[in-house]
This record gives sequence, C-alpha cells and structure tokens, in this order.
Amino acid sequence: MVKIAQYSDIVMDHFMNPRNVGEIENPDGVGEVGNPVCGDMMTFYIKVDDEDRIEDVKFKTFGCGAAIAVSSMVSEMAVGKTLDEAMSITRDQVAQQLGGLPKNKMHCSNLGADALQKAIEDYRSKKAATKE
Amino acid sequence: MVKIAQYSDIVMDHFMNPRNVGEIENPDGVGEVGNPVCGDMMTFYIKVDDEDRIEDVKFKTFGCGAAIAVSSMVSEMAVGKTLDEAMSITRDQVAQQLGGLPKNKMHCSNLGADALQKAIEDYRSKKAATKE
Amino acid sequence: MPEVYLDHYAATPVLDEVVEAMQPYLSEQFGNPSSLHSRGDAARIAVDEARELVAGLLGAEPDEIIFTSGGTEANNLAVKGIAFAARKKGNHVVVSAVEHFSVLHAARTLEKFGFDVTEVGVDGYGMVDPEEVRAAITTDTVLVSVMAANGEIGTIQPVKEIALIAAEKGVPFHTDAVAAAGYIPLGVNDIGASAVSIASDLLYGPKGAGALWVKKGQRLMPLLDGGVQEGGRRGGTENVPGIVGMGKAAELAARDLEGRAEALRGMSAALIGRLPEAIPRLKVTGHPERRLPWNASFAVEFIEGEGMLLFLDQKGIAVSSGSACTSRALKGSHVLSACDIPAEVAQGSLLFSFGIGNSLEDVDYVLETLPPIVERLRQMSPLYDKFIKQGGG
Amino acid sequence: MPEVYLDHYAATPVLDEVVEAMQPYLSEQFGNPSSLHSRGDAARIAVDEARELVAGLLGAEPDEIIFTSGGTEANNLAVKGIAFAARKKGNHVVVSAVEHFSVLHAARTLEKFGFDVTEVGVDGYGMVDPEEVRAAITTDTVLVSVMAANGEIGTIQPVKEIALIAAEKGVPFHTDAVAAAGYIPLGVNDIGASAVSIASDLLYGPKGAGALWVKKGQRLMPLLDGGVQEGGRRGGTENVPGIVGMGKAAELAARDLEGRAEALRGMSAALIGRLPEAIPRLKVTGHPERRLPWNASFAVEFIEGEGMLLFLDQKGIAVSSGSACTSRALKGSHVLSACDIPAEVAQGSLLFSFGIGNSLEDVDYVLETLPPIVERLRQMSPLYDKFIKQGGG
Ligand SMILES: Cc1ncc(COP(=O)(O)O)c(C=O)c1O
Ligand SMILES: Cc1ncc(COP(=O)(O)O)c(C=O)c1O
Repeated sequence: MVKIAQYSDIVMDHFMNPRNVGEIENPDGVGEVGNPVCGDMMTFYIKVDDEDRIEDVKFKTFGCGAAIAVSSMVSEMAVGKTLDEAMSITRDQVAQQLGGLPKNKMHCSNLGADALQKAIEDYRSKKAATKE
Repeated sequence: MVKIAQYSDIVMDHFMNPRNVGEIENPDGVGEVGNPVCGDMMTFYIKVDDEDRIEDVKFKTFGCGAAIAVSSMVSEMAVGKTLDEAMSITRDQVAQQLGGLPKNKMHCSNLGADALQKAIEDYRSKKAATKE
Repeated sequence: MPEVYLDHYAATPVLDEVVEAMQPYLSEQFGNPSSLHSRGDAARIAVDEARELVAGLLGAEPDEIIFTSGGTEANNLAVKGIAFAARKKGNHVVVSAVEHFSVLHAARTLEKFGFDVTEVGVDGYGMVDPEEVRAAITTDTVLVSVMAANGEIGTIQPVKEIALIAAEKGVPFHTDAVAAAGYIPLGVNDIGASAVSIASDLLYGPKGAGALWVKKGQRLMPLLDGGVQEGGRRGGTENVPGIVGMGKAAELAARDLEGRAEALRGMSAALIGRLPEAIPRLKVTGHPERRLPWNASFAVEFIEGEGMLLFLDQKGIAVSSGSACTSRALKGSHVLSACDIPAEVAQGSLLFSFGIGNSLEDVDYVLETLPPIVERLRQMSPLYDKFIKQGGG
Repeated sequence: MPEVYLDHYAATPVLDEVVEAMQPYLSEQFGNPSSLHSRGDAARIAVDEARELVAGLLGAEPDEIIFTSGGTEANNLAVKGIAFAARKKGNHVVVSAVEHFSVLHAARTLEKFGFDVTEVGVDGYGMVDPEEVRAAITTDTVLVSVMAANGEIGTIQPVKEIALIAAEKGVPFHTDAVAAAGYIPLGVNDIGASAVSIASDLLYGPKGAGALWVKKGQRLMPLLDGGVQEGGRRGGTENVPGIVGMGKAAELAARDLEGRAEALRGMSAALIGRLPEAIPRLKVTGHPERRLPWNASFAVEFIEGEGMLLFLDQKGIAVSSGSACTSRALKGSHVLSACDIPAEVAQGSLLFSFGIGNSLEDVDYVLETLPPIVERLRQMSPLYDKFIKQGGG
C-alpha cells in the first residue's frame, strides 16, 4: 500500500477496503448528513433487532478518503451495540480508533458519528410514531 | 592577472601598473578635482615646455580602480600634446582608450580629463598673471 | 508498478541538464554576485547569462527581467508594485475571476489599502471577454491583470486583445504567464503587455526561482526593499543556483517549445478524446480548443476528487484535483466555480498535467486504471445512488 | 597562489553535507509539498523536518517558522507585515540607524504609507543604547526592530534589554539575526522577541532560503499573498531543496555553534590584534568586545577600499569593503557613518569575514600581503601626501 503521511495505516485500510458499504433494503433507520457542495455527504442505514441492538449498518459516502474511512469505522463500531451505546460514539472516539485524523479533516470529514446518530434518531422517531 | 568582469584588461593594466604616478617638483600647473568624501579625488601636475606642449604629467589619485586607471590613461594621453590638444581630451575618449568603463563608474571615477584641464587652466592663469 | 506522473502543474522534474548547470553554483562557485572579487564575478556573470536566457524565452531585453523567488512573488510584485507606484493616479484594478490566488489575493490586499478591485467573470469555458475588461476600466484604473492561460482548466486567454484595450485606455497590463510560458509562444512585445510573470518550476527548472518581466519605463514599487540587486527593484542576495537553473530551463523551453507542445498536445488530446467514452457523466473542463498543450482537466460527477487521487496513487498515478478536500484551504476551486460548474460537480475535478517525460502509453494506463476506480467510488456514493434511482445512468 | 576566502559575510560555501541533503530534492524528489500523492508527501515531510531543524537553532516551535526566500524577505515580512497588520493601532516604528537596508528601506516604504519612523542612533562602536529605544517609543509605536548583531562591524546589540523595554511598552520587537544566528546563542524566548529573521546563506546553507520566526499570536500581514503555504503567511510553492538545505545547515550550526565560534574568534582576534601593528593609521571598527566571532573590520586611512580589494584579489584573498565605490549603490556605508567615522576614512573600510574553512595561516597571509598593498596605494594617494607633508606618519 502506498502511504500518504497525512493518513494513518488504519485510515488507509478503511478507505481502501471500507466495511459495510451499501444500502439496507427496508432499513429501520436512515441518517443523512453533510452536503456535496461542501465536499462531504454520508447516508447511514441501520437495522435494529428486538433488543434495541444494532444488527446491521450500511453506508454510502461522498467525500474524501477520511470521510470514507470514518464511515467505515463508525459502521464497524456500531454493529452489535445497543442504540444507547451507539448514540454515545463520539467523533473523537472515531478519530482515535482510526489512529488519528489530519487536523484539518477533523471537522469536515468526521461526520460518521453524526450520521449514525441521525439514523438512530430516525429509527426512534419512527418507532415513537408507530406506538402513538 | 586575475580579471574582474567589470574592468577591461586595459583598465586592470593601468590600475595595477599606473603610469606617471607621483608629483612634479615645481610644476607649471596643478589641478585637483573630486573629494574624498565622495570616494574619488585626483591631483594632476604638469610641466609645460616652451612650445606649450605638455612635457611631463604626474598624478596622485584617491579612488577606486577605475579612478586610478583613468588618471594613468589621461597622463599617458596628455604627454607630448599641446595644451590645446590636451584641453580637448574628453571623458569619453579616456573611457574608450581604456576599452570601456563600467556604466556606474562613468561619472564618478572618470575625472582624469577634468583634473588635467584644471592643471592646464592653472598653468594658463598663472602665466597670464605673470604677463600682467 | 508503473510510475505515471501526471501532475506537472504542481511540479515538474528538474531536467538533468538544468541540475548540471546549477551544480557548480551550489558548491565551488558560491560567490555573491555583489562581491567585487573574482568569486563574486563568476556569480554575477552566471546571473547575467541566465537573465539573457530568460529574456530570450520572452523576447524581452535582459535588463527588463527581475528575478524573484517564484511565480507568486512575481505576481505580487506586479500587482502590488504597479498599483502602489500609481496610487496617486488612481485606485482601481481589474483582474479576472480565474486568476491564480497570487494575483487575486494580492488584489484583495490592495483593497485593504483603499483600492477597488473589479473581477471580470468568464464564460463556461473559463474565457474572459475582452469587452468586459473594456467595460470594467475606469479613469481610476491603474492596472489590468489577466493571466495568459489558466493552469487548472487550460484555457488560453485572449491577452493580445485585452492588452490592446488596456493600451488604448493607457492602463498597464500584466499577465501571469506561469502556466503558459514555455508551452505557447509568448513574446512580451507581441502581446503588448507591461509586465509578465513566469516561474521556473513549471519549466523543468528548480523551485525557488521565478521572474517578472517589466517593460522599460513601467513604474514599480519594490516588494522586497533592501539592496540594489535587480536594478533596485528586488533586494536580497540572488539565489544564484536557482537563477542559473531557471536560465537553463528557459533556454531549453525556448529551443524545444514547438516539439514539446506538439507531444503534450498529442497526449492531452488523446485523454480528452477517450476518457469521456470510458467514464459516463464525465465533463471536460476548460475550452475545447484554446487550451494549454499539457492540460487535460475533467470533472467526474457524483464522487469527490481526493478518493480518486488516493486510489490512483496506489496505482502509481499522480494527479491533482481542484476539490475542496484536496485543497489545503479546504475550499472548492474558484476557477471551476467561475465557469459556473456546480460545486458538487467541481468536487470531482481531476487535473492531468502532462510532461515531456510522459507518453501515449501513460494515457492508456490512465484509461485502464481510472474507470474502475470511478466505478468503485460511485458505488459508495449516495449521490450516484440517487441519480440511478432517478433513472439516470 | 593561495586561495584565501575571507568574505563569508557576502556568501558562505555550502557544506558538502548540506549539498548532499539537497540533492534528492533537486532531482527524483521533485514533488510539490501541497500535492496529495506520495510524491508530494515526500516533499512535505522534508519541509517539515527542515522546519523542526530551523526551529531547533532558534529554540522555537516548528509552526512558528515561516520559510522565505532569504534574509531580505524575512526582514520585509517582519517590518511591513507587523506594521501593516497593526496600522489601525498606530503608525510609528522604531529602528536602529545601523540596520540592514532590508529593514531600513522597508521602514522607509512604511513612511510612504503614512508611518513615522524613528531611527535610533548608535555610539562610536555601533551600539544602540536601550534607553534611547525607550525614549523613542510612543503610544503610536507598533514595532521596534533592532538587529541582533551588525555584520559590517560585528557589534552585538543589547537585544534582550531592548526586548524587555518593548515588552514593557507592549510593542512587538523584531530582531534581524541574519548576521548573528549560528554564531552566538539566540533563543527566541530567551531574547523575548516577537519575530526573528535568519538567512541560510550565512550559515553554510544555500542561497534563496531564509526564515522568519514569528511568535504564536503575533499578527502579521503576508507579503506574498497566494496559496496557504506556511500557514497562510507566505504563499508560493516551497523552495524544497533550498529549505531542506537550510534545515541541514541550521542543524549543523546548532550542533557546532560553540566550536565554530571559538575557532572564528581566534582568527578574527588574531587579525584585529596584529593588523594595526602592521599598518599605521588603521582603525578597528565596531565594538572591542561585543562582536561577532567571525568579524574583523577595519578602516584604512587615506586610501579607498576598491583598490585594496582588487590587489588582494590578485593575491587570492577575497574580502569586502563598505566603501562607496564597492557598493553597487555607490554610497558610503550608512553603518560606518552612524558610528561617526568620517566619510573619507570610511572609504577605506575593509571587512574580513572568517569562515569555518579558514585557519590562522590565512591571518598570516593577510598580514604579509595587505601592508605592501596599502603602502602602494598610499603612495598614489593625494590624501596621504598631504598627511605626510603636514608632518604625519
Ligand atoms: C497561473 C499561476 N500563477 C502563479 C502561480 C504561483 O507560482 P509559484 O507557486 O511558483 O509561486 C501558479 C502556481 O502554480 C500558477 O499556476
Ligand atoms: C544583517 C543582515 N540582514 C539581512 C540581510 C539580507 O539577507 P539576504 O541577502 O539573504 O536577503 C543581510 C545580508 O547580508 C544582513 O547582513
């Protein structure tokens, strides 16, 4: 692998072999953040099991290498977690798990946790709506 | 001889082996131009024969290589000339005889002809004074 | 793995002949051109020779050449130097919207000093309309600056026409020829300019050297005050090896201009012709005909440039992109935006800048390598997803 | 013929280790540090390493270092950059009368933009009195700039004291350390400065590279607008080989500072001690104790410097002079004049600047070579003539 100094080996690995890319048919929750005009956009799909655990995560990302790696890492971190646990994943944790992100990419590309949270919120609000 | 591009071979020769350096005891005329504050000062001494011809020239010069070479060249050009001929020696002729002078030295260091003229004028005014 | 360097706009390799010419001035010939002894002499003579060679490339007089530290300094010196020297005459400058930041931001600095700046826009191909320049000039205008050609999209500007208009109005005209010099003929008098900037590092010369040609008589306030180097117009000990290298590079560029241009044009035209067939929803940016021979620029829809760069780098291909993520300032390209290319499309911009070491095989390698990368990234892209679902593709 | 180079203040040779360090960046590693691919990476890493090494020499943080094209640019950036950034606060700057022209003329340019400049004088040794700086500071003062040491006469300035006064008054303090860095210890925090300029080419590094250290938080208007290189404070493609060379030179200068200083001091002290015995009516210029280790400066009465230079050159000795004739501007040295040395004496100034390649034998050679040259020129001098006739000698 040709390495670029600004990206750690883990970032490069997740960028080049992203986990959980794709879509879930009939997802339980969908979260979209970012905006292609700014250069980064992520869509997260989740499937939630009966015990409020994340069973499956898929994502699609438009953005730089960091954005793709972040999405991949978040998806890995989320699978198997309860919704509450997943909600508490922070940007900093993601960056740390990736072996660090370039300073200038911390804000713009590190949106994965936000997208996941949006998907969870989407799931919760749909569920709340169903209950009513 | 180590050559400096700004000076022609003739300039370097006249600088390193200046002709007619010195003083004339009881000169017929003395001319001084320039000013050490500005960096160039020349004193010319002449001896004039009965036919108004310059018999001998000596000079002393404070100044850069060009100033010394100019003095030397003027002294050589002047010897044997009539006063009128010597009066008509111009700065440009001197520079030309030297194989050229650096542009920036044309004005400040090329005072030899002026000093010679002053010496001639000195001689003439003294002579006029004696006649009266 | 093949090494296919297609980022000559970012940096050209330094030609062996150029390195060789520089070598003595890095070691034995270390004199200062201002020194009066023989060691200084050698350095001064070398700088003067380089000045003649650079003047030769531009069809200019040697004493009209001011050596600088690069294209950025040349542009800053031109824009600020001409405007500040004329600030009692007027306080207005005209630039194009697709100038390099070293012109555009220099103009913004002028604004801090009370100048007004008019940015003339471009058409979809990145071309300035000379008539818009005419319309922008006022009685207060003291400078018009429009680049000879834009490196990002390759578009060659109608500088002769603009120079003529500026001349009619009595306004000095500067052109940034950093991307163009050595690739298209650029006689300064032929153009009718007052000042022209060039850089060494786009000419197979060393980094750290550039030059501003300034027409005799054109007033200029120095940017770097200090000694009387460069005729008092740019102080500082001369970067002798850099200048010597630039001189050699200029000599070779002038000698080989046509041959180089033809070879480069062959490669870029091949890529511009064939890449759209290999990748759907790919836009060629810049002008279809009036373009720099070395430039092949595109925008790939639905994906972002950095990912392409990284994957191409894995395959040994070096290119650049005007995407926000790949710019250190994290802003999208002002050039593509001036061409009215939507921001999300501009994110997928790719610039292939060919060099004299490239061949048509490199084009083949790109044509083979890039499409699957684009496909892979598109498969990850939510934008592509939407496009497909909306019946595109 | 021996080759005795004693003009290191004009230019130092580049050390072999430095040339070696630069070499790859002149050829294979030609990438642009801003490029995102691996070739750009290699260049960026090299620049970052050099930044650490330069910071090391100054005891500074790497991200406080701005690479420039040399000492002149660093000084212009400091003086204009700090003053212009503060122009809403005040319009007054204080400099010393013995600054290098890159500070002095930069200050004069500020005058064109409405600033007032106070030039603080020096004593006969070229020393600035810190209390005069205090007295010069007004509520409008936005910058004090006094050099760390003067290269022409070697005098080391009391910069710590001046920095303290500036700090008390809340005014940024810049010091031009171009002549001093690498020869006397210069910790930026130890000094208490806001900005410090250095140059590569007085450190056995390549020409075309310099640096300005700027304390974190100090506001600065860029001189070269353009890209976001150097943290947005200096645009333009980095001169990678030059910067790498400067880094290596700084590393070696920091490592060897004491040893170099001792050796140089030995040589200059020997010449300063012995030359006045060999040449009557010779004045040592600069301070008797507080002087740069490499500097031995004199004024030879009754003759002019260029003639000495030319004759010395014939004997293989390279030196410089502050005489009007040897300056390209044809003006006498403002430094010697500030020290109240009469203009006609200053015309005979001679500067021996020792380097790490010199030895005490070189001093012997000068002592043997120079006196007959002086004698010869004095024999031609009308001033010497007058002096003798008036009973001198
Ligand atoms: C058109 C144009 N002008 C100016 C510059 C600045 O040149 P440099 O980076 O050598 O300072 C560039 C750099 O790529 C450029 O493309
Ligand atoms: C004290 C001082 N400052 C600044 C400079 C300017 O440095 P440069 O010529 O590298 O631009 C010099 C040059 O000798 C100097 O001696």
